[in-house]
Order: sequence, then C-alpha cells, then structure tokens
Amino acid sequence: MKEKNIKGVTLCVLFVFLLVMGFCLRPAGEPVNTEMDDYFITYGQVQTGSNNIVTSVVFDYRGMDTLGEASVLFAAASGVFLVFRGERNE
Amino acid sequence: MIFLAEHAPAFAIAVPLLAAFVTPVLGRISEKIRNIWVIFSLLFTEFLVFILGCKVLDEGVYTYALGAVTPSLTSPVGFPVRIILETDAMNALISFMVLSIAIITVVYSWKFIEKYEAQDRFYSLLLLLTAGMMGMSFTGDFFTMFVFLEVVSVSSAALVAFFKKAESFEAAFKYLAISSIGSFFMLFGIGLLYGHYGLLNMAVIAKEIILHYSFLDVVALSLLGTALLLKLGSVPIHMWKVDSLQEAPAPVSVVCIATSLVGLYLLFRIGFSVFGLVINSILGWILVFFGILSIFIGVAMALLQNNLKRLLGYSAVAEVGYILLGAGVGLSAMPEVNGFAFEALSGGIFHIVNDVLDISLLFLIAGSIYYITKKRNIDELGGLAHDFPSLSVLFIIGMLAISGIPPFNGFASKLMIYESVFYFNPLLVILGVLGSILMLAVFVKVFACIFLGAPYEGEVEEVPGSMMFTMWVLAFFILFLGLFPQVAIDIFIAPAAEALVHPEVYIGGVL
Amino acid sequence: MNNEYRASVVVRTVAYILAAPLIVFGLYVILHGHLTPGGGFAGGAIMATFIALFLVSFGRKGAGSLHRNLFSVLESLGLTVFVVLAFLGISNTFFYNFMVNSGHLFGRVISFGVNPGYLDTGGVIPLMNIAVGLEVFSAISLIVLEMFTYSREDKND
Amino acid sequence: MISIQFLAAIILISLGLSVAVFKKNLIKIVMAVHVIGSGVNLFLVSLGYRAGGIAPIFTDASKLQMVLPTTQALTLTSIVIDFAVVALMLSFVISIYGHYGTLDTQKRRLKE
Repeated sequence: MKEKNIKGVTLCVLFVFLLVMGFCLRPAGEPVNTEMDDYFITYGQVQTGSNNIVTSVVFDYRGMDTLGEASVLFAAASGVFLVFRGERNE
Repeated sequence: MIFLAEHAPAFAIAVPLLAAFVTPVLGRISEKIRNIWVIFSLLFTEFLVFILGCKVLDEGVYTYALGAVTPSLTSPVGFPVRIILETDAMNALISFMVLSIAIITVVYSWKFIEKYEAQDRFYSLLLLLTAGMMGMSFTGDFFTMFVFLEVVSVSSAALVAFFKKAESFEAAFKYLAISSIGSFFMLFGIGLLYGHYGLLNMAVIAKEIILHYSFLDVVALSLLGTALLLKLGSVPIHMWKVDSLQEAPAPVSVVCIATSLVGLYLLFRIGFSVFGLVINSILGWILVFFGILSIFIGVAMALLQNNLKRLLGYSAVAEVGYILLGAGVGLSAMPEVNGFAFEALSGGIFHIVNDVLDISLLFLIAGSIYYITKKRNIDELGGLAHDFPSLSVLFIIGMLAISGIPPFNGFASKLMIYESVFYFNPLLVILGVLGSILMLAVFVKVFACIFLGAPYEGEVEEVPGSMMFTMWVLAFFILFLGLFPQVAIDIFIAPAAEALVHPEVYIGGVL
Repeated sequence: MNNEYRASVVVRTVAYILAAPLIVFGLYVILHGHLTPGGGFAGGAIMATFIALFLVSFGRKGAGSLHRNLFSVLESLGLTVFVVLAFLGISNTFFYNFMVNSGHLFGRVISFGVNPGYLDTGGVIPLMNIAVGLEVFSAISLIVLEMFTYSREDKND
Repeated sequence: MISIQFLAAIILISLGLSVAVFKKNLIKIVMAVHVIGSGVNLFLVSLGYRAGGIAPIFTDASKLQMVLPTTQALTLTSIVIDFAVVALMLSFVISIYGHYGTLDTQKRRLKE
C-alpha cells in the first residue's frame, strides 16, 4: 500500500508541475521566434526544389534525423526477427 | 587524409550505419566475409575518430554542417538551419572509447554466439547500436540526440532479448518500456525549448538561454535531466538496468555499459554546455545526491546477490554513482570551475574511461565463466583457478581495479575524486571510501566462491583464444592507465574537462 | 475442425479488389512526396497495409508464399540506397543535395511561390523518398509477417 | 491562460504515465507508452500551429501564410519511432505470453 501511495503522490506532483508549465506557455497558434521556420518557408522551395516544405525539411535540412528514424525502424524489424527466430513453420 | 578528417564526424555515424544495413545481406553469402566486414568497418570508423580527435586536440572545436554547401557554413543567416555536428575534446574521447569497446565486443562475440542462429542480425544490431552512440556523442542538435537515443534503446532492447529465455524477454520489455518513456520525456523537454526559442541547436539555445532565462527553461532542464538519469540507471529507477545487464549476453551487457556512459556524456553536455552559464549549484547537489545514493544502494544490493552478472550490474550502478559525484561537485562550481572543482570534474571524466574498462573486463570474464560451465549462480561454482589460472589473474585485475586499489586505474581516478571532494564536503569522501571498501568485500567473496576451493567437478570447455585475447587487451589498458595516469590526464582528460567548463567556446563554434 | 485459417469469401474478394488500388496509391504518395502531403514513410506504410490485408485474408497459406528473406533484402537495399545517396553529395558535405537546380534529372529550377507542382524537381529528395518508401514497406511487412506467423502457430499447437 | 491543445497533451501524458505505473497488464503498459507518445506528438504539432495558416506546401496553395514546418517534420519522425517501439514491445509481449501463459506482471509462473 505504501509504495502505491508514493507513486501516486509523485505522479500528482508531476501533473501539477506540468500544469503550471502549461499555464506559463504561450497560447497555441501564436508562435514566437519563428526565424528558422520562416527561413524554411522562404528559401526551402528554391534551395531544395521541393514544393512540400515538410519533405524538404525531413530529407534535406534534417536528413540525419530521417536516417536515424529509418534505422530505428530497421532495428525494430531486426529485433522482431530475432525474437521470433526459429519459431516459424518448418 | 585531409578529406577524411574534414568529413570524419559525418562518416563516423554513417559508416557503421551503412555497415549495419549491408551486414544481413553479406551474412547470407558467407560468415567469414561478414565478420571481416563488421570488424573492418569498425576499425575504419575508429581510425576516422582518431584523426578527428588529433585534429580537435590541435585546433579546438570542429563543427560540421550536414547538407550545407561547405562543412563550415554553419549559420548562413545568423543562426543554424541545418543539423550541426560539433566535436570537441570531450565527445572525441567518448566516441573513441565507445568504438574501442565495440571492437572488443565484436571480437569477443565471434566465438561467444557461434552456436546461435541469426548472427547476422546480432552483428547488424551491434553496429546500429555503435552508430547510435556515435550519433549521440557527435550531435550538436537536440532532436538528433533524441533520434539516436531511440536508435540505441531499440537496438539494445532487441539485443538484450537475444537468448530468448522468458527472463530475457521480460528484461528487454522493461528496458524498452522505461527507456521509451524516458525518451518521450526528453522529447517533451525538447519541444518546450523549441516552442520557446524556435531553434533546435544546442549551442544557439545555450546562447539564447542566457538572454531569456525563465521558468520554462527550468522545466525543460528537469525533463531532460530526468530522462537522462532514467536512461543511465541512476538509483531510484535502476532495476531495469540491472535486469537487462543480467539477462543480456555478456558482450551486449558490455555495450549497454557503454550506452550509459554516452548518456552520462549527454548529461554533462546539457548540464555544462547548454545550461552551464545560468544554473546555480542546486543541480550539482542533485547529481551529488543521486551519486551517493547510487553508490550505496548499488554496493549494498551487490552484497546480497549470488548471480554473478546481477552482482556486476549492481556494481555498475555504484560506479555510475562515483562519476555523478565527481561531475556534481564540478557542476556546482559552474560557471567558474577551477581548483578542486575542476579536479573533481576531471576525476569524473577519467572515471568514465576507467569504469568502462573495469566493468567490461568483469562482464567479459562472467561471460567466459558462463561459456565454459553454463552456470550463472556463484554458489554452484568453485575451484576454477585450478583449470583456468589466467582467467583468475584477469579477475583479480578487474576486481582490484574496480575497488580502487593501487596500482590499477580505478585508484587513479577515485583518488582524484576523493581529493577534490574532500575540499567540497569531507563527509562525502567518507561515504565514497566506505562504498569502495564494501565493493572490495563483495568481490573478494565472489573471487573466493568462483575460483578458490576444491577443483571444479562439472563439465568445462576451453576458453577460445579470441575471447582471452580481448580480455587481456582490456587488462593491459587497465594496467597502463593505472601505472601512468598522468599521461592520460595530460593528453585527453584535461582537454575534455576544459571543453566542458568553457561553454562559450562550444557556443562560439557554431555562431 | 479445419486447421487451415482462412477468411470468408467476402474478405478475400475485397482483398483482390483492393490490391491494385493500394499499391498504386502507395506508389503515388511516395513519388509525389515532394509535391503533396505524404512521402516515403506514409507511402511505405500504405503499401504495407496491402501485405497485412493479404495475410489476414489468406492466412497461413498466404503467409507461406511470402518470404521474409525477400523483405529482409529489400529493407537492406532501400536503406543502403538512402545512405549512398547521402554519401554522393560528399564533394560538398554529407547529405548535400547535389542534383537540385542542376537542370538534369529532378533538377528543374523553380522559383518561389505557388505553382501546380512539377514532378521533375527536388534533386535527391524524390530518390530518397523512393528508398525510404521501399525500406518502410519491407520493414513493416517483415514485422507483420513475423508476428502473424508466430501467433498462428501458437494457436494451432 | 492555458491553451486547450497543451492541456490535452498534458492530460494524455499524465494519463499514460499513471497507467504505466499502476496497471499490471503488459498490453496496457504498451498502450500507455503509445498514449504518452501521442501526447508528446500532439504537444509538438500544436507548438507549430499558426492561427489561420495552411499546410506548408506550395502546390496550388491558396495563400502564403503557412504553419511552421519544423514541428511537422519532427512529429513525422517521432511517429515512426513510436511505431517501431510499439512493434518491438508487442513482439516481446507475444513471446512473454508464449513463455508464461499470462499477461499479468503479478502472476508470472514459468510454464513447464
């Protein structure tokens, strides 16, 4: 019982903490400090030749993230392969 | 050569990744070609990191803008828009260590997992894990850090389950659940910083934080710090780490130790370089608190264990505690780190190197004992010194090194931590020394149980030469660093600590 | 009791009907990734739903005709192409978009502003989309196939 | 004043965390991890929203006021990572069920 109480209190504290943080945040829909995104919208189309700015960010400006993301998927597939090896039909 | 040195940070991530993607296909052709390919790609990466490290020690911070017209074009319009890889002495050291451990692991695994299926995927995941750690250490971008953290946690969870026993699945599930919850917290913190500053680069955010420090930064820092402490298995939530270290194959446990050291590096990077100029000494005290707690719980729980790898897992938790202690004392003196605080930080960084060598040696010995006897419980073992004298010599080296007995490397770094922490707070030193003594007691008991006594009666196999070779290599480095600590400190530990305590140099590298 | 799992005729017919549209739609999303919403990840996932549908409707027999080695090789191929494309820009930097605005394949120069969308733009982005699409398709198919094969056998034991 | 999107994200994260801590069923833990991930994704994507903006795609765009593209790219990445994590966790759950015959973390007994 006691362990449960500790966990519950910790979670409540965390929730209140996040809630206070939420009240400190700026309202949604009015972003501040948008230099980087404005740069993408203004120059992305000309620099990468892609009409879809999200794609140009994903594959050009932040290509390494995409490589990492594809590797996560590869790792998950390899993991599933390892987990079920030797269990399939003969 | 200049070409390689120029592109080394990107290649150090991309070469292991490419090797990992090709490995399953090569493994279908021939096992021999696959093994050569894996080891060659890792050696090539290590060579790249080595020349990069020399360059960084000579010239200072080196930045690399991925996808820009030239590598040095980091901020075309006054702020970086692309992913920046930023290398200084600290992450060159960490990545060099990680690659050395990965090479040793691969050589050890040749014989260790010889009898198991799907080795292609094993090596492929090992390479992915290495690439993920490279990415975590070289990146100067928050979101890339998150992505490579996930590469590391997904691939190591998959490797923890390699033995396909019920317990290993359970350990892997716990590992993945806890570490992905931690990663999401980290992503939340990154999102908070992004929402506030509209940028993702660490150096630029560090500069912006000085100008507009607010409550939201505290929240972001606490989220990032919690996530990283969760990842490296500090005490309140350490069970998952111990479980996975216990259930993983021995080479994988070694790499898992390396991942928690990269986690420590990121904690240092965020604590010192990004938030270093605004935080007060509270964060340092928090690290010291968790460090002391980890030392005590780790050692106390290690005393009770009779499974060798679980015991080693708890002592790994305790060793992380020493690093947190040293770094916490250093951090509490930010932004003016000099004198004893600098000494403590250097001791913490030196202990990262020593810790990974000692614990790796012990885990590899534990793996060899499992390999030759197929038993994991130390009560069922005994008298192995008769048949395996060299293994017992190696165990003595590892045991004395981890408990901080001269002339081994653990002593050199722990002495640095004790000396400097003494000026900070003498009570902490007493607690630290007490932990060390208890650690020695634990390992003396284990040594007596496993190696001494009447000759072992069960069936034994020989330890293959490649496995012995890797352990002797580790033992050689342990002795070398123990006998000549000043060489190591002068060449790479002091520059690494310098790199951490001067965030303005890190910021200046990008802008 | 019939040991062979097989969905009803309705499901199988719908699977036949949907097969071609799913693949074509997936390819469309992948190829137009730089012009319209979507891209390699979304398109690959759409194509992988076809594999999932195939497994659900044709059961173990259907799973037997799919080879996990094939997906494994395709997965490696897609990722290797992706990394090699990133390597090809190395005369400038890793991940440099060396084909954009060159006037050659996928190198049509476009100016800032609204346009109807030309397929011949984007440099390496369409190629990377194709590579990632292949990777995502085969990775998800591999995951679904492995899980399906295991759970079916478990039931038959 | 707190925006409704941020409030929803915070509630989702807290909900997922409490389920992950208190529930004993493995499938529920997997769901909790996914819910936390969705909450974070919602938070990220709503950070990039600009009132009245359209998707940042120039093909036949109706106006040039666009929402921020970076957060969408980050969310795309994070969704795929979330998917990979959940897939691997579910395969662990399947194997654990095969070994123990139960999904409850409290009632583990090895099947002989």
